[in-house]
Amino acid sequence: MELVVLSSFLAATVRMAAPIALAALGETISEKAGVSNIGVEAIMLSGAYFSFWAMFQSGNVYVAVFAGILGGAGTSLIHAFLSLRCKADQTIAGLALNFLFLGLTSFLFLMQFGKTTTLPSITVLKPVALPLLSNIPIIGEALFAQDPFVYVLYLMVILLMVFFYKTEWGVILHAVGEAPRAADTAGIKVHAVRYLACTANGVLGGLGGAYLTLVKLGFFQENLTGGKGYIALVAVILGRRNPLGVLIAALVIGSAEALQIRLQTLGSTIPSQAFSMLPYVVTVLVLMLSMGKGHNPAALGLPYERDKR
Amino acid sequence: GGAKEAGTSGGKLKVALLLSGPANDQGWNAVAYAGLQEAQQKFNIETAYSENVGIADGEAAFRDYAAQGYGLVIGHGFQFGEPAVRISSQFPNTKFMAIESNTYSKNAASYVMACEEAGYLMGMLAGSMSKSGVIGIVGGFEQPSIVKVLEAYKLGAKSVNPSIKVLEAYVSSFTDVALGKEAALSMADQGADVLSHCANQAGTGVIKAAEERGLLSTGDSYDQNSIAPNTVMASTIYSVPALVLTAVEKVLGNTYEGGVFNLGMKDGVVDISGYNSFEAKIPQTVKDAIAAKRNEILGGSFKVPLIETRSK
Amino acid sequence: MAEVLVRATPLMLAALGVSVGFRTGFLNIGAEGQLYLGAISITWLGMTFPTLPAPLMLVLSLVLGFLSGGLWALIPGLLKAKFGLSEVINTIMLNYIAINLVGILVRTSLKDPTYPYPMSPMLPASTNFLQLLSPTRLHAGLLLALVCAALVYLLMFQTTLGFCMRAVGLNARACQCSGIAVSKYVIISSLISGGLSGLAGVSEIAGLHHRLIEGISPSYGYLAIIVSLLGRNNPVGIVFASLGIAALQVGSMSMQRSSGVPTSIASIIMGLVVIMILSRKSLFRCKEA
Amino acid sequence: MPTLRMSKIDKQFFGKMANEQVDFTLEQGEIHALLGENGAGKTTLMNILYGIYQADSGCIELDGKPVSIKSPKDAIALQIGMVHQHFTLVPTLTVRQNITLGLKSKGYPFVNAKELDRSIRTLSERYNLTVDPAALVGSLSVGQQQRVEIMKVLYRNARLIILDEPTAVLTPQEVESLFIVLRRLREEGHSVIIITHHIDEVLAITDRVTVLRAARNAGHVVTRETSEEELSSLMIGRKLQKIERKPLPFSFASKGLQLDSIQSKNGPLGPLSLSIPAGSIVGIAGVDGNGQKALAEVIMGIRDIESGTITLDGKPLQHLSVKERKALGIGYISDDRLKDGLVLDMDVRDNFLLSSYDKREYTSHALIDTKRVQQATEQAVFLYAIKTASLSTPVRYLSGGNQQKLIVARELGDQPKVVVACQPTRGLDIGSTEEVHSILLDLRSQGCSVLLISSDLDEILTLSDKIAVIYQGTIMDVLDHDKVDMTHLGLLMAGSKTRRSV
Ligand SMILES: Nc1ncnc2c1ncn2[C@@H]1O[C@H](COP(=O)(O)OP(=O)(O)OP(=O)(O)O)[C@@H](O)[C@H]1O
Ligand SMILES: Nc1ncnc2c1ncn2[C@@H]1O[C@H](COP(=O)(O)OP(=O)(O)OP(=O)(O)O)[C@@H](O)[C@H]1O
Ligand SMILES: [Mg+2]
Ligand SMILES: [Mg+2]
Repeated sequence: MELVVLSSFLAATVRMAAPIALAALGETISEKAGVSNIGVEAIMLSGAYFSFWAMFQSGNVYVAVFAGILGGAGTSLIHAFLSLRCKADQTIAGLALNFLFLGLTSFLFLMQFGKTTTLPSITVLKPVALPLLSNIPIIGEALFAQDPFVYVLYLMVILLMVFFYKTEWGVILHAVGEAPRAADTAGIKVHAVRYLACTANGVLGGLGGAYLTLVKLGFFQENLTGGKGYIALVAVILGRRNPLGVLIAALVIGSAEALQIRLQTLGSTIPSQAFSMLPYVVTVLVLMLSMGKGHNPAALGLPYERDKR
Repeated sequence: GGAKEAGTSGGKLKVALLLSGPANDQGWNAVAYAGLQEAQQKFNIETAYSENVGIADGEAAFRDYAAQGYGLVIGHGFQFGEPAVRISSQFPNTKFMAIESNTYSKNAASYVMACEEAGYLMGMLAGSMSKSGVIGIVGGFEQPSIVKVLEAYKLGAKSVNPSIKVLEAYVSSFTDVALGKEAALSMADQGADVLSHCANQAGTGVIKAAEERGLLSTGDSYDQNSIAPNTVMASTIYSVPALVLTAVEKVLGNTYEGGVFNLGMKDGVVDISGYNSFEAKIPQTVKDAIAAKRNEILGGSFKVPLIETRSK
Repeated sequence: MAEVLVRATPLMLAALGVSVGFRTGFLNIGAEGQLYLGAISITWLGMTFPTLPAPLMLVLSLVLGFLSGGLWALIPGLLKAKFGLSEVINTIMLNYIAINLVGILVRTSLKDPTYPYPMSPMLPASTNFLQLLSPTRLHAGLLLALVCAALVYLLMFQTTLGFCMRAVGLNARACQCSGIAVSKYVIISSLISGGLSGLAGVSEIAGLHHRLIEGISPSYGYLAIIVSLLGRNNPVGIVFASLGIAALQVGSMSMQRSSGVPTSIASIIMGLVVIMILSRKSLFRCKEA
Repeated sequence: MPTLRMSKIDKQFFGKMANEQVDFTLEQGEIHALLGENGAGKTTLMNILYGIYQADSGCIELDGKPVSIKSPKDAIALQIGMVHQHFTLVPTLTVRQNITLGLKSKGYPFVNAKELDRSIRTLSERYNLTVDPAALVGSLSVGQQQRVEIMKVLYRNARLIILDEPTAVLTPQEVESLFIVLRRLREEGHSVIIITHHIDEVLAITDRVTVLRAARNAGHVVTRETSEEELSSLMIGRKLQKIERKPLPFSFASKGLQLDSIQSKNGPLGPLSLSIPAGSIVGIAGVDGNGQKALAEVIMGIRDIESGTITLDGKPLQHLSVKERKALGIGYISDDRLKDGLVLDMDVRDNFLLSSYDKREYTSHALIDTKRVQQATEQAVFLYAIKTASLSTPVRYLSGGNQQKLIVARELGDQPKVVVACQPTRGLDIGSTEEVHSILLDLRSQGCSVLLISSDLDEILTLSDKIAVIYQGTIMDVLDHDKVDMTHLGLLMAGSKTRRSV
């Protein structure tokens, strides 16, 4: 019985962490290239809405996932255009997108589905247990009897670890975020790299959003991300922009979330807000424990202009 | 400031509704919106509404509508009581109404729904249908209008099964569906086999969780069977339409006055839905017990205790 | 129109705070939380000492509001200055914590015992700001914000303290080499930054709500970041930017009320306008260069 | 046919001409010097060639064919390589990663570190440029970073190599080995453009010289046919006076600056003792990276010490903050003006104020006295002939040399008691170098203690009363100005204590 509770707690942790981790991985790529997009929330919302819409229309998961990715990438590219082409302040651009997509997705939903008291919904993806792996006691069930998105997440972490630390592309990405001038004079197209990184951010963030509708909920609602985009930003910093670190950070936050819900159901008269703030307190504490200067890419948030000295 | 002249324009009464969330929130706000629609059809009135009106904007919204000549402005939620009263003295010809509040003035009234009456019956249903002896309910915010439902639910469940264990959680959100779902899942993990909610949007997550785990569930605010036809046994019904209709009728008949009005089952404002596809699956004895209790409430021989702060 | 000014008030105060932080390289995303702390402080003051005379109450509530918002921001400020911890994370986290803290307080120690709802009792009239243009909601908070804008301008551009803060924000290493104690100024800046947002909270309670209740800030703290950056972190720019953003919000809300367009339009317009300004500004800049 | 012809190049910034009708030709297999005062437009011209700037008008021909160079990528494709005046390295990457950045080597996109290291080593052996491919660039001394920059260019097979003030940061030995590299390159048929402010270097290595002055061509000579005098008058329009360091006829009462068994905190210094009497210049000679910068930072209080004492006129300093030390009258010129010395996005006036922001003359009741600051800055800009569009121009837009002059003006302008000068003339043209030198000598005659850290041995030998040789964080020996034996000095710098003849 105890083990079942532990296993289900772990599984809940992974479920809570998955969308955050996906979006945070995307943001990691973008920030490594020097583009800081605090509009992750907008990317996720867009991914969530478009994947839901496509699923509702087509009934095909692949189409839906693709639509979510497109939605996320499109959103991220608006940000990329503003910050790279227009040299706009990346923070404002991100915040503006958050406002825009909060309104836009809700507006589109309203136009598409009208005001109904019946909830337009789709069937959610079912968990798929991986043979052998899912039989490992305790963690097997929690980690390897999940939905396909979670496996995509694991795969992404591995791929990104290789990408960042074993390939020339990773070096290029790092150089572009750290010293764009050095990259430029070495013949690297700084803006092209940044656009690609932003696209990747949109793709992963879109997946994170699609996870919410296609796996978790099966429907769309206004502001359905409810701040997860900001939490993803936190996971990026907490994980020190290392894919594995980011995953672990997301899991820590996810576990605090899973824990606070469980603590509440134990029943006590402490106001529920005391539990609700647990994940945030945990985040601050973890950050303090994992002390040591986290290094930001030196050119993070700064537009690159070749002929500016 | 603005036009003090208010009431009817071109003979038509204009009614405005302020919602604290989106109008399609599958709960609290959705039913109010539906009520407005119904009133419009029935009385040939002009209507308007504002979504997502926060605490910071309530007063401005009331003022705006009153200044535009609306005869009745309804704030759907306790937090609108205060601003309504404050504005009401500046627009004596406009009638103000707040739902679930407890303040009033000459032309501002508060209408309170006895939601706990339906909550009690839902508790009875859940308690009777549980095989494991554990049930769970998820609340939105920990505030009186929600707490009273959860507390009544617990009492109802205990009345049919004194040894039942009721898990409860407040997710501090009416909108975080994922959180609602996760809370329900954690209750399921602890053995709960009937999952209920009183959490608007977030509550739909609870129903989805029950559906996914093949458990039973109850709905809230309106008949939510359509969300998960094989999961939702019955729902509480808060007939805001009835409330709105009552108010509009009074305004039209010039009998609208300030005060706090408690409306419950016997006023046709609170009820429970039918059992839909569960009609056959719920034992007759359970249905009978619930119907009997409902009659007692209607007849006034049983009063569901109103508990507005959370008990252990 | 008065409503625009009412709305611009907290935006202006919080954005001034944000700008002081940004100039010093302290990326304060936590104005939202600091605002709530200011609101808590004046509520506590009013409930604990209801009999204080109004002038004293005014001074105390401003001082206390500034301090509580400031101290809330000082936590991430200290953590950044002393241990190099990311203030971005910490301020965002403290926002959520502050909002939950308000939730706890209005249910426990600051709750109105005579009233079942999660809100504080009405505060004594001595805490109230002067109403300016009755019957509009315009209150003296606006004057407070304008005075603060002038003070921030003086501070940042005319005093050595402001000079050092700006220099630290632009090149901390050069400051260290020139004998400017970097961490000291980061800490001072976080305190001032949070303090101004705290005043925004005081002003909302003293000028509008007169009691603590959840949700008094519809994302003012986040909007303040937009305002501050649109105003180029300059007090004069911020005054205008906050009026612009407030007008946009009030305008789209009253548009909804008069012509029934969905509210989502408000945030769509808000986002689009900012994006348009961003892209226009850059076109202009391209020509300049 | 010249291998490169740039003709009638115009380039303006904010309405100010940086290049005006500039012509430049380069022959295949020659080393060509580009000379000019600070701000003359040398870097601008080369940046146009490398695709960093686009000329407003004019054209570029390579081997007789007009080319359009829109970006460094285009330049690299045309086999042009450039080592920039301010390094373009990624400090958080390794030497190998910097050298091979953006190249598609075998196994691309995967990195075959061993293979790359081998080819880097081969190349570095061939040109005698020792670098450790696995070292983090940020941990290297400036001189080592310079080597990495050159390796980067060579690794990309450039046949036209631009070096923007490469010797400014090198020790004499390193300059010598760089020249060996350059001669080697010339033999192999490469063409080299070198920008430098050292006329002796120009005479030693180049074939031809192009001089710019105030954005225009000012002359074009063949090295063999010219002289130091001609070059300097082409550059600055006047003859250069040779600086003479005369012994002071008197001594000062003040004891000056004393360092006693200094040990820096987990750093490269110590134990180190050194005395810099009032009215003297003590030069630190040493191979780059032996703790010179740490020594300066320890005196300033930027770097913490583990043990030891620092005294000024007998008063201990070691517990004082940077600010308190500066208030006692210690001026500091750092060798890294961009990172340590200036706030690039602040204007000239604010940067001038940076280290004296709380001096009483500029403030009243915490308020800055804008007028006085304005006056003082104007005066300094005039006195030190700093070329800037206005006082409210961000210093980012000043040329390197003028940025340096601003720092000198700020740190030395206010009668300091002690001056810690790290590479004070790095990147300065000959005219300005001469000015800085005479300022340092003036300060000395006013009783100031000057610590001069420079990789330019000539500078040290001309200015210093005493020459301290630093090696691995300790002082090997302190030599008198007039008793220096170059061989002995060289040995000390290499860490050998064996005394030969004195
Ligand atoms: N990107 C730029 N923006 C604005 N002004 C510039 C820019 N680049 C150069 N300038 C200006 O053009 C002029 C020439 O500068 P340049 O860097 O070419 O001089 P330089 O001859 O290399 O001087 P130094 O010897 O000091 O390096 C200077 O006045 C400088 O301020
Ligand atoms: N804190 C430290 N811990 C360990 N090694 C250090 C530390 N600081 C510097 N070093 C190393 O000690 C050596 C001397 O450093 P320093 O930068 O002071 O030399 P330098 O001669 O002034 O260099 P340059 O003149 O090129 O700036 C360098 O190799 C440097 O990498
Ligand atoms: Mg130059
Ligand atoms: Mg050195």
